[in-house]
Amino acid sequence: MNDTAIQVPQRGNITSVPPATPPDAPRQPLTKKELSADHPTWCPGCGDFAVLALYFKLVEKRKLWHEKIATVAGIGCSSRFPYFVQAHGAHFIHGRALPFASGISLSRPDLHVFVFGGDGDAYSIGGNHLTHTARKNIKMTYVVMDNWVYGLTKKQTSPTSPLGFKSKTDGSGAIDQPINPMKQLIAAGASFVARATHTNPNHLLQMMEAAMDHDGFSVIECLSECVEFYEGAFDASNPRKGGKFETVPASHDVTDEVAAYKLADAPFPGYFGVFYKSGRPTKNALEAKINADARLKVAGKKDWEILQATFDRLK
Amino acid sequence: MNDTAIQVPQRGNITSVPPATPPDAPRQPLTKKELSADHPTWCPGCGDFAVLALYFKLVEKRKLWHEKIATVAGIGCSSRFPYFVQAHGAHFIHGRALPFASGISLSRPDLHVFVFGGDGDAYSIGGNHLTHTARKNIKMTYVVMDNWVYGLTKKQTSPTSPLGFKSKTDGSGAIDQPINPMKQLIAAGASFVARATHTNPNHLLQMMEAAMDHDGFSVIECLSECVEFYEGAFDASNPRKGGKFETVPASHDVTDEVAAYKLADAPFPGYFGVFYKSGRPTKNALEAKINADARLKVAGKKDWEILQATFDRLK
Amino acid sequence: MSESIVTPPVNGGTAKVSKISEAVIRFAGNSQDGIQAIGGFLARLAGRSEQEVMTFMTIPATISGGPSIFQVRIGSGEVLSAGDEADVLVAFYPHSYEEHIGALRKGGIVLYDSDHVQPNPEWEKQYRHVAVPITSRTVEAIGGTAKDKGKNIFTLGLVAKMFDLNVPKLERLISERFGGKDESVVRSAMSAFHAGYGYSLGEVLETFQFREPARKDRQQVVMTGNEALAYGLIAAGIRFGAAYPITPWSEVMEILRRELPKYGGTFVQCEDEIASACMAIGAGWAGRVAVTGSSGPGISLKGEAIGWAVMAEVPLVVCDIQRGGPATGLPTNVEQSDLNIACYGGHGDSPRVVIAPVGVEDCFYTAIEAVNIARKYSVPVIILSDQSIATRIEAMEEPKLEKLCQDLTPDLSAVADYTPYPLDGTVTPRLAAGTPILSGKYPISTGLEHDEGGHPSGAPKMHLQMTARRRRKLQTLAAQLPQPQVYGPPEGNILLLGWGSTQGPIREAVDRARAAGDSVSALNLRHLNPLPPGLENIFAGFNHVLVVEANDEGIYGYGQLAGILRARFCLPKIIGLNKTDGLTWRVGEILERVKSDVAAGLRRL
Amino acid sequence: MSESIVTPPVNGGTAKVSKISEAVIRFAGNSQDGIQAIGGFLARLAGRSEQEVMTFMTIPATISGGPSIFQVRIGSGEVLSAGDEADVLVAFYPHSYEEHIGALRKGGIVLYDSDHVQPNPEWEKQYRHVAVPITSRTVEAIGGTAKDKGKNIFTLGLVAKMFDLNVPKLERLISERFGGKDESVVRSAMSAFHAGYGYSLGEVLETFQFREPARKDRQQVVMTGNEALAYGLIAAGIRFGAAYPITPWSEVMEILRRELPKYGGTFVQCEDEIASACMAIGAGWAGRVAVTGSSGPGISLKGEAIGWAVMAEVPLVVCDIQRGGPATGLPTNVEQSDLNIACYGGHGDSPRVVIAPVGVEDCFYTAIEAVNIARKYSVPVIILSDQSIATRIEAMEEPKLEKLCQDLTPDLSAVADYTPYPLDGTVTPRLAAGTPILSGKYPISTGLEHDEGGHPSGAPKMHLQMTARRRRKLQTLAAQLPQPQVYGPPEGNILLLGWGSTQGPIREAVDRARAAGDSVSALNLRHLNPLPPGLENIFAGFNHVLVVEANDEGIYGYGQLAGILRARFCLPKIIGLNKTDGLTWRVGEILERVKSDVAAGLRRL
Ligand SMILES: Cc1ncc(C[n+]2csc(CCOP(=O)(O)OP(=O)(O)O)c2C)c(N)n1
Ligand SMILES: Cc1ncc(C[n+]2csc(CCOP(=O)(O)OP(=O)(O)O)c2C)c(N)n1
Ligand code: SF4
Ligand code: SF4
Ligand SMILES: [Mg+2]
Ligand SMILES: [Mg+2]
Repeated sequence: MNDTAIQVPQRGNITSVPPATPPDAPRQPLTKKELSADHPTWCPGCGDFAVLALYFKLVEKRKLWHEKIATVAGIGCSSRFPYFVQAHGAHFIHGRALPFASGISLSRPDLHVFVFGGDGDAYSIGGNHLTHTARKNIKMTYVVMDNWVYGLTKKQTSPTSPLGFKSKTDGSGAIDQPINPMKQLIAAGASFVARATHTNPNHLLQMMEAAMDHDGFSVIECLSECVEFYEGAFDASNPRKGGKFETVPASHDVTDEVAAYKLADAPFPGYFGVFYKSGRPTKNALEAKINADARLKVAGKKDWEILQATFDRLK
Repeated sequence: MNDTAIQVPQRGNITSVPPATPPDAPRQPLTKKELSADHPTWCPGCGDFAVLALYFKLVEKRKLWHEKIATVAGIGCSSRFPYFVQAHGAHFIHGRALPFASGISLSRPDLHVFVFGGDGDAYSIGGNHLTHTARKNIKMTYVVMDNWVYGLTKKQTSPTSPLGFKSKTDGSGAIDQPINPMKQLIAAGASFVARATHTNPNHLLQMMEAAMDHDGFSVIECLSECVEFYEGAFDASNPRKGGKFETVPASHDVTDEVAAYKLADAPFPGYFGVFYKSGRPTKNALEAKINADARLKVAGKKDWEILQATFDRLK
Repeated sequence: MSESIVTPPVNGGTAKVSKISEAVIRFAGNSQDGIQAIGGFLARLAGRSEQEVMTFMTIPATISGGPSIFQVRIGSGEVLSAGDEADVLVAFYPHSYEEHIGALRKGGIVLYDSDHVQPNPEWEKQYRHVAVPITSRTVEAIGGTAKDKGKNIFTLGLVAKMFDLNVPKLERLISERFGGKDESVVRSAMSAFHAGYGYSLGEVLETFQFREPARKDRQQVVMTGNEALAYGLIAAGIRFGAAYPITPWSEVMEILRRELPKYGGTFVQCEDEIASACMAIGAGWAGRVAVTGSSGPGISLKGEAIGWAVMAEVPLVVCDIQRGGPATGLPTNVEQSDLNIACYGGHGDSPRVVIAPVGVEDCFYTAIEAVNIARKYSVPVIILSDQSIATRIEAMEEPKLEKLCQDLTPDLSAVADYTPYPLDGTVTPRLAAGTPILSGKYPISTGLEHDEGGHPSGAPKMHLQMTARRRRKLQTLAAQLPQPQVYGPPEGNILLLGWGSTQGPIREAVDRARAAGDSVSALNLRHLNPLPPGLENIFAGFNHVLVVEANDEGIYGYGQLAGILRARFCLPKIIGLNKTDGLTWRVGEILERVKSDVAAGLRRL
Repeated sequence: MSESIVTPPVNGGTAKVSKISEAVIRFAGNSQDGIQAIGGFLARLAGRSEQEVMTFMTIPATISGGPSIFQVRIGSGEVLSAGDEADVLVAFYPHSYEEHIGALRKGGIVLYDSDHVQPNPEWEKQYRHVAVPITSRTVEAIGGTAKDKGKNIFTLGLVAKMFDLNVPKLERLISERFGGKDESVVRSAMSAFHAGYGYSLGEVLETFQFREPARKDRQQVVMTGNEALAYGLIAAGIRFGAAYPITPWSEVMEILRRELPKYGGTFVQCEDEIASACMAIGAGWAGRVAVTGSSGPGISLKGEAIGWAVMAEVPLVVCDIQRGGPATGLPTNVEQSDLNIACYGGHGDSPRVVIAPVGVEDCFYTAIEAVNIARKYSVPVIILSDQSIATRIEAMEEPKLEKLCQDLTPDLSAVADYTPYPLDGTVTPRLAAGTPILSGKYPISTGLEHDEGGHPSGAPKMHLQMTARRRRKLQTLAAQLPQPQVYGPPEGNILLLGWGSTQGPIREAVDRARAAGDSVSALNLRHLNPLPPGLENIFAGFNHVLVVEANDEGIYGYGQLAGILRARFCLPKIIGLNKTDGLTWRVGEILERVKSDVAAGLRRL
């Protein structure tokens, strides 16, 4: 055992992660160049480029630092995102980006956690994690790049493919009623739910900022066209293609869950903007509270002393 | 290969399963005795007994035969259900009863498929299957016996445990916002969603009949008390314990999804009865239509001739 | 082609005709160029000409295209692998030229698009260079916009001329392929083809003619391994399946989803791999043995459900189209590293059957065999195919479908009584749900340990007996499996042992080694769990058993099948020959490795 | 007790005192009777008396209670197992009497509740019967309603008297246990205890007194394997974990959920096992090596995520508290059948570390070792405990916590540059997220095959090298593992080889066999993947290596560890000794099986 016993300096505990490097000189906002990593492998014209560009803008505008953000994704075209960003990143497994990100969020309160992924990743294989991350209200920002199709695996029906969509797994058109992501998210208890599209970058950036500022689990369902396998899917939402981009009515009360659900019931292209927002406490905060209470009782004790007290009761 | 090549008689195909035994003499409805199998291993007083008794009643009343029903469950106290029923049954794995049952439903249109299980099975590990079975509207009846706790594993927090519930995994009280099963089901697109409780057997039987008669995925969220680990959980819904059993208002339009969602928003004890019902086509019917169209084009051909035609194109 | 060309004609000499028995042609370009299509036409033509054919391709892992190759080997004799070295390289771009010239045999022909590629003077000394302005000629023939899709057909014409291929047959193939579309599409394809065919190579190149192949009694069909697998499942009588997309499995599910409705069957795309395994098991439970499948990550996810099928004794067929690496790994490469998970991937003692097809044709028959074993023994059967078999095109003798096709509609006639898990050693097929049982005692299928009737039992003796029951089913099957046949003499110095897709290159390696006077034979196992009988006797005939696998040598120096065999036979002479570069074993590679290992004294581990 | 009682006194004779060195007492009743609590008190008392102790229990698998037993073995010398045969049986009901009398040694004492049990005249000849109206005396002592919970404490009093146990210490234990509750609870517990203690057995039974144990330098603590594991993880510095409940794993997560907040840590109950593995990996990625765990079905579900941790080289600790069978199996029984899935349960070549603790105390230290290996090698480490270690109570020397406890808070100081996957053979610890990298080049952790920086690469050579890198980490670890020590002489006829929970009974079997003059030694492996060095030399010293495992003999006649060792060493003398009855190996059972196998000539497989 000696061999593997590693000496680690005393440093306190999980809730007291020391700040990285004290900002001695005021740092300049990161530039797009500093933030760009691998050249994106997306098809030219893919909607995902817009989301990436706006993420760079967000980081720049909000003066986030490389080391302070974690960029996480599952598997899919959209999920290749972290490779293109210069920051600690993880390209995880299909559908499980949220629990992975939750592990970061709950163990490292000092980091901004951003998750990116596709509709298959989010609503098909990952659907249940979405529900439970939402109800637990674990702090992070999640952008679902919904292209209504499986891009990476080359055109199978996705859980958001509309009825009649012809794919390799539905040659005569999809017959399974698609998921309504907004309804799912609202019903699951997500505390910030917004809808955006890659063709309206200003609005999308606005949503990303609001999501980041929200203290809780914030989700943006973002339409992001797959030019390779579902060209024109979102034309009806794009004014430049003769479509209509309608924002959430000013009269809408974002804290009214039933009203939000009703908004989500509108047929495509529906509304864009924040549908729902609630200030209920995050799991992060609730766990911190449990910890604070527990540590009050052991105040001043070293970790080994706390354990010693337990062992004394086992004699 | 010869050894394992089994000769099987020509019998047609999946859509033309022949009737089992032609009912030469009119059969008598099955009695409770004929339907009872192993003696239930539930704790005395467990709410699950009521659901079992009413299932027997349903089978008797609606003259279903042993061989025509499939009783399926996952894992949990409630999921032990199939052992207690004299019928083809399966005690599957935790959380996956629905896809298993879907396999039956979609391959054997001649059977009535009933699924029983607990809140952990349905809303925690099995949550995503619930969503997708609902949106696909696969024909079967599902009774969730919700006791707001993990019974079989002896009192851990369940996804429906209310805030503050003290369990072995939440010693100081649950902090994660529970799932609202009715909202989840409605948002997912379940085509029949009802709520019942084990303490009102007449109403529960009524719901079970309506669910069985529904052509689609019908779900009953049924409160079923765990006397061992969550005694009194549902007293507020039980008039005999001073609670209130209020049925869905007569004015409620069961085809109005947003209204149903609003009903589901009522705090406990809430409403009982059918919240939502839609006549949209089942996946069973939609697949049958695809098959009928496909078979029109190969009408009169034997299976091997259809394959031969495909091979001819591969020359 | 290598051995058949006597001397290359001097440059500029008059064109002549050389008779050849086979040729390996590699097309290198980008994935958008449709080079797969050229290969497909050539393979299909070979099939119709009763020639043997095998292809090999790489797909870029990136989304927006990228370098891609397609190699086709056509022969009048037996073609065992897609060929180590190419006789002809067709290079569309500088990168194609630079990266693939190494795959060309010395003295081979490189046919390059002179609109893009600048030949390298150094290489011009080693390879015969033929410049063709492919891009500009295609544009000339069919107009600028279509050039991306037309270059491949132009090239097909070039190749047709070069190898004196049957033009009417090719024309028919082209019009079949584009027939469904706009008529103008067929027309410009034909124009491109004829432009290529008409392009004069006569100045620089002789014409090659394949020798007449031996007449085959049966017609050939040409398809990929994934197609053969899907159609095999249909022939076997599979009428229900469920899965989730993943490369390179997706194609099987896409075919089944498209084809099954014609047979009254259904294939469901599920929310994930777990649901799909469960759905297939549900259908199997209901009386319809069903299929699920996946690759890599999806196989890991199906483990729990497969364990239930083992315990509850419900038939199930699971296809694993292996790809490279753990985790997401190398999605578009080949590897044989799922043998361990296939055999041992369940918690508890969880015996299941594992079979690996050795080639495209075998995919078809393995599917039928797997279905029949699953039904007879009420057990999950895992078919271990791999990316290379899945995607390569081969010609195979047309199966006798009328005889082979099975009808597995469940028999629902009433039975007097039914015991699902008898302890008397009987193998019981599952009784379909819907069957009346006159005793009124119905069985429960369960994942809990149970007694003979399916009721839960924690009795020590019951678990002991039921564990033995589940194991004995595999032992019974093992005793009935055919003894595998050695390729080459049954005794000698070295036995090359392989499984799955390595059969072709291994056999070709044996042929070459024996031609060089070495004592080498081969054995390719199809049944991996349980192992077939007679192996001990076979091994006794050789000094060394080298297990050739496309997987890692492991912590202790041998691969996955080698580990299973070493445990079973405790023979230190069973050693591993492993690699994990994501590519199929080449014949030369096997021979070199054998040579160097033998030289190193075949160190005992 | 067996060997220490010279002659039983004649019935009705005067009470006397016998000195004994150990005793095995079995309590048999229903799960509601609180017999686990009696055992718990006795075990804890033994710990405080510096005695050795080990317990064993069965839990009914049904929900609403059912027959349940608790067996405790207390000794002044070393206690290696919970004891094959009981010296004393306490039987509460007719079924307890009938089903457990067989577990009593001939001439042993059966103490039965004469309010329920009618003694069998046949058995009265073979065993010493002592009737006590347990139920009615308890009711008398504390009133009718509390009887269910009081009978056990009454019985504790009886046993205390019978074995002359330390009453003040027991009283203190009782008041500690019930101290948190209503005062009346403590009071009635004391009444029940004293009623039992005061009940006169003097007429029929002598008093037994344990010999003074050898003085221990350190104090003892008494706990179950699951407790030791949980506290070991805390001592190791684990501050984050995630899991889903399942028997018998749940207890570990319940302890961590309750305890971690005191240390500023968090444990999350997730929606399923997949999410929990992913969450733990996420925390590990972020710089906090984390734990997840499960049993049986849950382990199958974690496979895909574990594979990612292998590929991305992220530390992770996975606890598998093994239970019986595949699928749901036997949730409350013991089996050692997850070794294969632990080593081979991932798709692709997916090397991970597997360690099995040999007992309760070892659970504590294994946890620390596992955490340190996971961190040092950035690899998932699977701890294979089992239901028997998990639930049994043992006394162990108190660990030196001040020295052992680790602080694993991540170091976030800026680094100049960082290469996560260097190809120079270096083992790189993970760099915590949050660490500034001055070069501005940040690493990506990925499940795709990648280059040194974590960027996806499908290059053949890269996959080859990275596969080797992942394998070599395990080879490096293997070289540094301590060589395991043989129990008994290092050479001889038979080596009994085991892993995990079988260490106790195997060592006791060696002691007994050697006492009888047989040449038997033992080896218990803790490190199962990779294997430790030096095994070949050890095996060379023995004629036979019998691998004792609680799992199935498999298709080819050997168990899971035997298979791994046979593959590794190709020694036919390595053979299996297997059983799957859901119970721990008893000492006598091992000896009988060895004897019969040796008699049968230890057939080579
Ligand atoms: C467990 C598992 N199942 C399946 C796959 C194959 N796969 C990769 S991405 C993907 C779906 C991609 O669709 P989406 O999430 O919508 O992302 P997009 O490519 O459209 O951006 C699938 C099925 C996988 N990698 N892992
Ligand atoms: C994959 C898997 N995870 C965990 C378990 C353990 N387990 C069995 S039942 C159960 C939850 C039971 O709760 P619920 O579904 O609400 O049923 P109840 O017992 O309350 O009726 C759990 C966690 C299991 N058997 N399989
Ligand atoms: S396939 Fe579609 S989603 Fe993927 S990169 Fe191309 S356009 Fe984007
Ligand atoms: S533990 Fe609860 S849910 Fe389970 S049988 Fe007992 S009362 Fe019912
Ligand atoms: Mg998508
Ligand atoms: Mg429950």
